[in-house]
Amino acid sequence: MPGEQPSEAEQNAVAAAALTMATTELEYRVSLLNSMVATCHDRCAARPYKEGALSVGENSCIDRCAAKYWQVVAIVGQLLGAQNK
Amino acid sequence: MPGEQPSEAEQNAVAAAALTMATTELEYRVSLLNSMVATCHDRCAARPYKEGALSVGENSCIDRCAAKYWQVVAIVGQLLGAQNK
Amino acid sequence: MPGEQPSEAEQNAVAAAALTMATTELEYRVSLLNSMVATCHDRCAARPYKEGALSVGENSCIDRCAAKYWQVVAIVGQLLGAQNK
Amino acid sequence: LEQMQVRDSLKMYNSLVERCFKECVEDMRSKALTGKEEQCVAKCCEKFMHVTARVGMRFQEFFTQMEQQAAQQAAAAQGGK
Amino acid sequence: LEQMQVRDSLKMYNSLVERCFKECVEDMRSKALTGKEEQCVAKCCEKFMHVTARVGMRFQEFFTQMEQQAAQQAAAAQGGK
Amino acid sequence: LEQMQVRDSLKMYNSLVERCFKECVEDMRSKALTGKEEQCVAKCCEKFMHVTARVGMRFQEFFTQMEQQAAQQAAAAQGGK
Repeated sequence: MPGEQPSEAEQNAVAAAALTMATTELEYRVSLLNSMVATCHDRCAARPYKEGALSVGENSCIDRCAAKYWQVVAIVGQLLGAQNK
Repeated sequence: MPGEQPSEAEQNAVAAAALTMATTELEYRVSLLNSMVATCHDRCAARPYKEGALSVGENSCIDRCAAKYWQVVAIVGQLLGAQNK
Repeated sequence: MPGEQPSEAEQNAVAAAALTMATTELEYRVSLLNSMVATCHDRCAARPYKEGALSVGENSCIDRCAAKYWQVVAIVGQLLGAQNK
Repeated sequence: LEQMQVRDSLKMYNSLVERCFKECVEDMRSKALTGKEEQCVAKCCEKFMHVTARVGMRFQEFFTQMEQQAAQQAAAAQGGK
Repeated sequence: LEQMQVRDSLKMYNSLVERCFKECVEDMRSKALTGKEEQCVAKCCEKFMHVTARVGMRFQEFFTQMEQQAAQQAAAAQGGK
Repeated sequence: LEQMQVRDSLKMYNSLVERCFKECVEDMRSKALTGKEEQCVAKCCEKFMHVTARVGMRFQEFFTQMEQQAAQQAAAAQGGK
């Protein structure tokens, strides 16, 4: 019925579901970030390691690597989404 | 004593333990399936990728890969089991 | 106030926090052990596998591998710690 | 349990992205995927989904068979009593 | 949630140790790291932290942008009513 | 906690299967493991268990030593007061 207040139990259930979703979303982002870091380190860090700092070339390699990584995320996401429908 | 009913608390504990076991079993199967998929993709998917569909050769490669994977599961399981006794 | 007893709720909270910390520490050790085992197996187990037992050479390779692994743990820990301050 | 499924599919999503990036993206001299890289990623992803479906089918068969055998053995043990 | 952060950073610590060991430790004929190995590990670790910072920056930008776009689209949809 | 142990050993089981498959299974032209592959898998698995035992021993020693040092330092700090 419109205007009616949800019970406290309902509110708690909604809050718990929201927290669970937020946690899963966060875990997903952390794991995505970790794969990006590992992949772009593999691709862009010059070996043998001469210094700890990043050179200009390494920095722009990382920027391009990240940009391409997002594009792959988008393509794969589209294809997986298409299949699920 | 035979014929006696277990208390509600006991029933709940048994149900919780069964759920935990079922969850662990499921996690195990999911992770086993994931390794099989990744391994058989590595072995059987022809590179460079010419098309998204599987060829006849790729399909039978996957079937054999899966069959051999189960055999490795069995051998390793037997040896790990033997050691635990 | 000194000499005052903490309430039961406080004691429970402390116990729960300690258990959480101990679990995290244990998980960390298990995962560290697993990486050490995998890495030292990669480095030291002679291929092709001729027998299941370890040879004298393999055993001392594993001991050195473990010793070096600890040193890497220490260096990385120091650098990560320095950065966090 | 549903939560576990969501988590598993996100994990699979991430690992598929990582795999197809590694297999398909070759040069880091441009900010945008080349046409060739883009096509490779799409095929890599499709192929992987087909492999997943096929392995999943064999997987299902195997567990079904194992459970049937276990049931038969249980029945045989009961009959032998 | 805080617990999750501790766990993630320990996981990252472990994977960094594994990576730098694999990339830097070459021979197993001595019990102590050589000077060269030690330097390599230190640089590997520093470099990785710099890569993490840079990728993290791009990552943050990307999600901020995505959320802004979503907000604009929501506003446009509201305006179109 | 016991639950965690079961999970860890299943994870280790899975990773051992994957490792020995990758190291030992070479050709995909037959449905059954060849004798050579089978022997390789058995030795791979045994060897891995021995490596696990040996590394585990060194691991234990290391942590025991670290805890003793920590205890001594704590005692020394107390004594210095």
